Amino acid sequence: MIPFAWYLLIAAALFCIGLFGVLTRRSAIGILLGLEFMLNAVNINFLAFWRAGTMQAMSGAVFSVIIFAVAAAEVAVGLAIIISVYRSRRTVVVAEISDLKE
Amino acid sequence: MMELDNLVWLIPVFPLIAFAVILLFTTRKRVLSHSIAIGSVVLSWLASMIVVVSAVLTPDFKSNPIHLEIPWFTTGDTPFVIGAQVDALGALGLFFVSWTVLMIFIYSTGYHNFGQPVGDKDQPGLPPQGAAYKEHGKTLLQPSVEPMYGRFFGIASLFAFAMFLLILADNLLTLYIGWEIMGLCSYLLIGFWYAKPSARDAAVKAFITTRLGDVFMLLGLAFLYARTGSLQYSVIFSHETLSSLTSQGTGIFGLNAAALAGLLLFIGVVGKSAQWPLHVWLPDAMEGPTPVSAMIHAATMVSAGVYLAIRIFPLISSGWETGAPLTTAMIVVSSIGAFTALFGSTIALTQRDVKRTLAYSTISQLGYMIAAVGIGAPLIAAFHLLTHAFFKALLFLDSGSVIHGMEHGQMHSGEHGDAQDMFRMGGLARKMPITFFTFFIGALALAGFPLLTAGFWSKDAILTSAYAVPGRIIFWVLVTAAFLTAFYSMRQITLVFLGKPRTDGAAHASESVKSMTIPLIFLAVFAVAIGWIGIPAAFPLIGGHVPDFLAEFLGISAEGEVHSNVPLLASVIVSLGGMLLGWLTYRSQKGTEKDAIAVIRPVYNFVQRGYDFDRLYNVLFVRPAKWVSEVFTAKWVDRVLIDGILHTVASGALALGSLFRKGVDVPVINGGADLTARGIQRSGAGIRHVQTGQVQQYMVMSIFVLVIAAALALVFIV
Amino acid sequence: MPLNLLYAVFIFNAIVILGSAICSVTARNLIHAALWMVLSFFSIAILFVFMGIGFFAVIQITIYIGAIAVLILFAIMLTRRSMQEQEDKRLKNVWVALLAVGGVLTVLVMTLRQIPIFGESISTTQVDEMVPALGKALTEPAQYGLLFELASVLLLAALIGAIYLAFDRKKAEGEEK
Amino acid sequence: MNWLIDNILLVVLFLPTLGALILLCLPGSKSRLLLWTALGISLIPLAFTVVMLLRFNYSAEGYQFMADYQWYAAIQSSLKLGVDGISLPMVLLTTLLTPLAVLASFKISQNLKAYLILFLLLETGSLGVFVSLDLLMFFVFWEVGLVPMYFLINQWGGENRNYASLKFILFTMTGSLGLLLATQLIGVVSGTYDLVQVVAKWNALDQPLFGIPIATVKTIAFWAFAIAFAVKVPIWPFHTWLPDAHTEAPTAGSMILAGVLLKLGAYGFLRFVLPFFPEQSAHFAGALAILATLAIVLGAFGAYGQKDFKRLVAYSSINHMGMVVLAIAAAAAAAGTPDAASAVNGSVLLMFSHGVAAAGMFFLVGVIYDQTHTRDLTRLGGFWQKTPVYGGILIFTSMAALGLPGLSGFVSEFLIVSGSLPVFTVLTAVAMLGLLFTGLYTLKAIRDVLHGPFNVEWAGHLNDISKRETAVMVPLMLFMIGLGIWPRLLLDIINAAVKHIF
Repeated sequence: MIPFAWYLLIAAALFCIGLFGVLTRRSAIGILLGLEFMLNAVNINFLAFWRAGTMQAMSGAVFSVIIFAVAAAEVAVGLAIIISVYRSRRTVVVAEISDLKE
Repeated sequence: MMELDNLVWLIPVFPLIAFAVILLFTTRKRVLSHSIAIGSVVLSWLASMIVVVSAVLTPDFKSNPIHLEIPWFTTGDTPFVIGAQVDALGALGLFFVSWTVLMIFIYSTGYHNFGQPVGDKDQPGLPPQGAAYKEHGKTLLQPSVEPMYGRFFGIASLFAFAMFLLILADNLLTLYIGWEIMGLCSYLLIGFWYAKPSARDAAVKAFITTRLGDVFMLLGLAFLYARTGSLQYSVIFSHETLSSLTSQGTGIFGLNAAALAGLLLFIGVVGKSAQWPLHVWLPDAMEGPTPVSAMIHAATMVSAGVYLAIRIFPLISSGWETGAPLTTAMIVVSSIGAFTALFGSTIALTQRDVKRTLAYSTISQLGYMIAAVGIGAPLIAAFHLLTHAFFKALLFLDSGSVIHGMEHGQMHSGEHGDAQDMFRMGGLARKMPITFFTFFIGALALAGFPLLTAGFWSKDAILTSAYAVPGRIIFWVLVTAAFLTAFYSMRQITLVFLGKPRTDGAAHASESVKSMTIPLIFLAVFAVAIGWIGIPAAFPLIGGHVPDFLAEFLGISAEGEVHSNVPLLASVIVSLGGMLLGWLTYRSQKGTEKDAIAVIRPVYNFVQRGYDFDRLYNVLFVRPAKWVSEVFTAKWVDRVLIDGILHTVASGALALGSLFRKGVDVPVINGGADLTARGIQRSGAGIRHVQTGQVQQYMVMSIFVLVIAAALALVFIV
Repeated sequence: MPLNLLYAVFIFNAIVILGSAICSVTARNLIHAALWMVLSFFSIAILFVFMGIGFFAVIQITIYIGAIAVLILFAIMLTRRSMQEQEDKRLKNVWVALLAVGGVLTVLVMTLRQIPIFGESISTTQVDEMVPALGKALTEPAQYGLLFELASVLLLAALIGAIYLAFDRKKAEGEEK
Repeated sequence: MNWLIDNILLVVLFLPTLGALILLCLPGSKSRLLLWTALGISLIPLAFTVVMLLRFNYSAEGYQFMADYQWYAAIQSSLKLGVDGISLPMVLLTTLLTPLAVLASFKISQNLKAYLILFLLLETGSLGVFVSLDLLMFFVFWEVGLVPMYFLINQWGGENRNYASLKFILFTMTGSLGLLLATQLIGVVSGTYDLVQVVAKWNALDQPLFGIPIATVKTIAFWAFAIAFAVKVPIWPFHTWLPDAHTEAPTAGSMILAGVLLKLGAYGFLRFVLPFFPEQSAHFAGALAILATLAIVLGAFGAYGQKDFKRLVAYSSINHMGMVVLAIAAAAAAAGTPDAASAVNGSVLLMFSHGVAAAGMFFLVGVIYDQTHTRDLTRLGGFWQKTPVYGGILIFTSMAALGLPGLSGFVSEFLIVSGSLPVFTVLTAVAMLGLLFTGLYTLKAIRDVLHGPFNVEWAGHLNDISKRETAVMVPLMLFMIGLGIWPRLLLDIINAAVKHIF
């Protein structure tokens, strides 16, 4: 038997750590990492509440599954955007260097 | 007693009038200024003496103190009454304050070089540099008169007013008024030579450190007023009020209401009387002119703290009976006092500056008194307060005389150097005999030289009381401190007056003028004689043959007190032993650098810097306070957070406005490819803007708002 | 398992979760950050085991560690050089952020304390029998079928979008050159 | 003579407007004539205020010198005037500071006529707020006071005046929006705008309004009032307009702004919020007290963090007005107890003494600024050598602002602390931190301006305070010391009202 409160506190702390990452990171990937932590914290909460109840209503578990899916989608799109931005930015950087040479 | 009543309230009024007259009209006229100031103090002194003498002659004075009152204001239906009161303790205070203040005022005329020419380069805000004169074709310097001579006497008069007000108050609020005005005066006087950055900073430090205590004190006053509806001594120290306060809990450290109020007020005492941990301002306060040091350190300001501590003893000791174990509040008070006594004396041991030694010595001696209050002997603390006021005022004025003599010698010999460094003196006994003689008496009293000096009797009384406290830790701490005190007293005498002059300045030093030496002689008499009024009846051999006048007057019950010989022996041994050791250590001091007790150099330096409390407080309080103010509040909260939200809203509104304008005024049809391209460019610029971290800043702000809103909702709605 | 030992393991696990999360958000090197994140996610999976829902522990490991973390790692490594150039060594607004986050945490904890079942406990017994029920709930039109479909559409869209973003840009650049 | 006594408030209220009309007819080029006329006219209301003080009946309940003039009968609004112990000190403050502000403006050269007219209109606006006993008239005067101040900042201000004046007017207007709506609501529901009748009728309401429970309606109206006044006071976090407005405003404008306009908000709390919404005030007093404490503490921190002399003084106003609001919150939470009486007495007295001290401080900042054209504390220093009289006055005024016992601020601070302590123990204790920092920033200002080595940059540019400037300070200083030594001068009047209201 684990106190219910512990799960909630862990989730709250994890959420805040993730938030801290989102607020302080300079790079987009870093922010994405923080976001993942926040999502995970939410997930823990969903599952803990679901488990603490009667488990008859499935909404907690279902939402958690959906979050998994959303997280996966978000990461895929996010990374694709980041990579494409980097490509373009790298070319920009190269162009600047060549500008200087002229 | 009708005439006496009028005299009582007139006592503080004389200096107040002097203050107003001097600062408004006569600052530029030296003779008039000091005549008015000294005249007013003489009148106060006269009135005080009449009051004190008649108090002593009144047989049942203790139960019939002089008391007069008027309603000051009314809130709701509760009148607030203020008034003046002289009881036994007040008479005692009046006695030493009027004497020392008068002496200090007379001394000040000499100290500020009255009668000397005006210096050519002197300017207000700096100490006088001396006036040039020609003799045998050579240009020499002689002392020059203080440029702000009149102002000094004006502020000093205000100081005297505040101290008299404080002593005569019949309620804590009037006392607080005197207390704070004195804080202002000490600020103005420590920073008297305000153009010196060191003096300026010392003044600010003194004011702020004491204000820290005062803020708590105000809280204590408010607390007491809210609980009892009065601040008059006769009401709050009455049996009914005390017992009802004692029975009220507060939920803070398990203290009862009386003890909590007592401790809050005591924090004010800690600030004013420079007890650890708020002692840091007092050594720096040496930046002021020497009479100021004497006035602040001996006669008035720091004594005010102890005076208050004695006054509020019924609060601190609530629920305590003689012989019972100390209450929490008393333990706090006595430990701070005892610790400070030891702490201050160790630092005094290592000082080189003649005035700083005395400053730390004051801290230590005040610790004694506070400890005495804490162990349940407030009236003995009052005794020590009385004797200490005389001998410490004497010592400070003497040190001013020494410095004066040294400066004179330096001007004469053209030597430059620190005129206050004891290691640069030596052999001054022959050059300045009166100063030496009086200093010697003062130092003996400080060291507690047995039987003869006032310091012995009061210190012995404190040690006796401390010995009676179970555990005796405080007793041993105080004994150690007494030993160190005797040691540094003798160190000071030996270094300054004995041996041979170690510098040219010391060799050419000369005795000070009469206006300075005569007050010294008066004070020296008191430094010896004032102790004889409190010889306890139980003292071996002479006890009982001499009436214990003080105990009678203050109403200390002598019965039941057993005079043990252990504390007496201890105080004799540490006093004589410490002095002997001090003399042996320093009698053959050579050169101006090496200090014989600096065995372990880093430790010595560490102690000399006052255990680095200045640096510690700088890191712990000063810099965080600056950061919080300058960066956190002024910049982040106001400029970034609040104005940021405001500007975001404003630019949002502006953006919305321009969007409408573009949408309506500039028809889309006119746009064409050019506009689209520019639009894309602009949006690109927008995104780049976003990527630089603006979004994160806005997020932080919105989180703040969210948190505040949620917290408010949680507190007030749920 | 005796209760004390159980608690000890749980607390240790909790420390690992939070500690590695902190390391992850503060690490200067992004690869380290990603690796710390993997550790944290793994410990969260263990947390699910404690709750008795091993099924979700498995999902956590396969999706978060198996897919997402690996994806992030790959992304970092692909853009590694320019990434390290761009990643400033220091975090920014640390104190303000700490303040904000602290405030959020306080408010969260204050709110959580008001939940009626705050003081109760959760059994650690495994409840794998609920997996079929979950499956049913997800697919039955009367329950969450629609949501499930939406999620799948979202995933599909993400897939196509990701391919498009990564692919199209490259092609466009090629044409420009 | 009898007519004069019967209509004394009307005379006091509209004399400045009349004066503005007279000034309008004078030639704009004769600046001396304009100044002396304005000064003379503004002294008359002061004289009448003194008459009112002398004739004030300490034992009577309710308002005195009442007068009722038909204005707009169709909506049951009339120009109803009257003062009691709370508003009379404020009237005195306004009529005292306006002539001094005019006297402080003798160096204004640009468009002097318009400037003086605005000041006189400002006086009418502020007085109107204090003396009207009609909600609608109150609101009208409330807004009338805004406009002259806006133009004073905008036309005679410093470099950044557009931003500052816009911020000032936007903040206050946003606050007044809710005030207008709530005033209308109360007026329509009660069927009258008469203050005395509204209090009775509005408080007696217990039926749902427009289908909304009456408690909700009252809560919304409460917040509409509270926010309008909170912006004006200003309490945290609505305070950022104040430093900007002060920094940019001309010296005399700052004097009136700090001395009078800030008091309007606190007065509004005492006159309207507490009597109209006793339950809501008691319920939300905690929130108000928290904001007030934040204003005290952060105001003091903010002041200590400034390098600009005038900004420092501006922040000190936030700090002191926070004390006023803390006392009001305490009075709201503990209505009917001796604590509340003590707190309200303290808050009204502090409003007055802060008005005097802050006006003096702003004026002294202006004296230095006129000579050096900088307010940067790091560039000043050592001025006491050259300006001994100015130095003495500055220290005196700073000490009054700091609340040194024996000067005016102290008694009020003591009353506020002892009144709030039993109600909001922790908050009051926290507010003490602000009091400590009050000492810090005051000494910082004195230290940076007067003490230290003289900054040779100003050698030859610096003169001591002139006779005219001393004349501005002397009445203020008399009030500071008079109230410090004998607080009954005002406390008897204030308490006469407090006894009956709280």
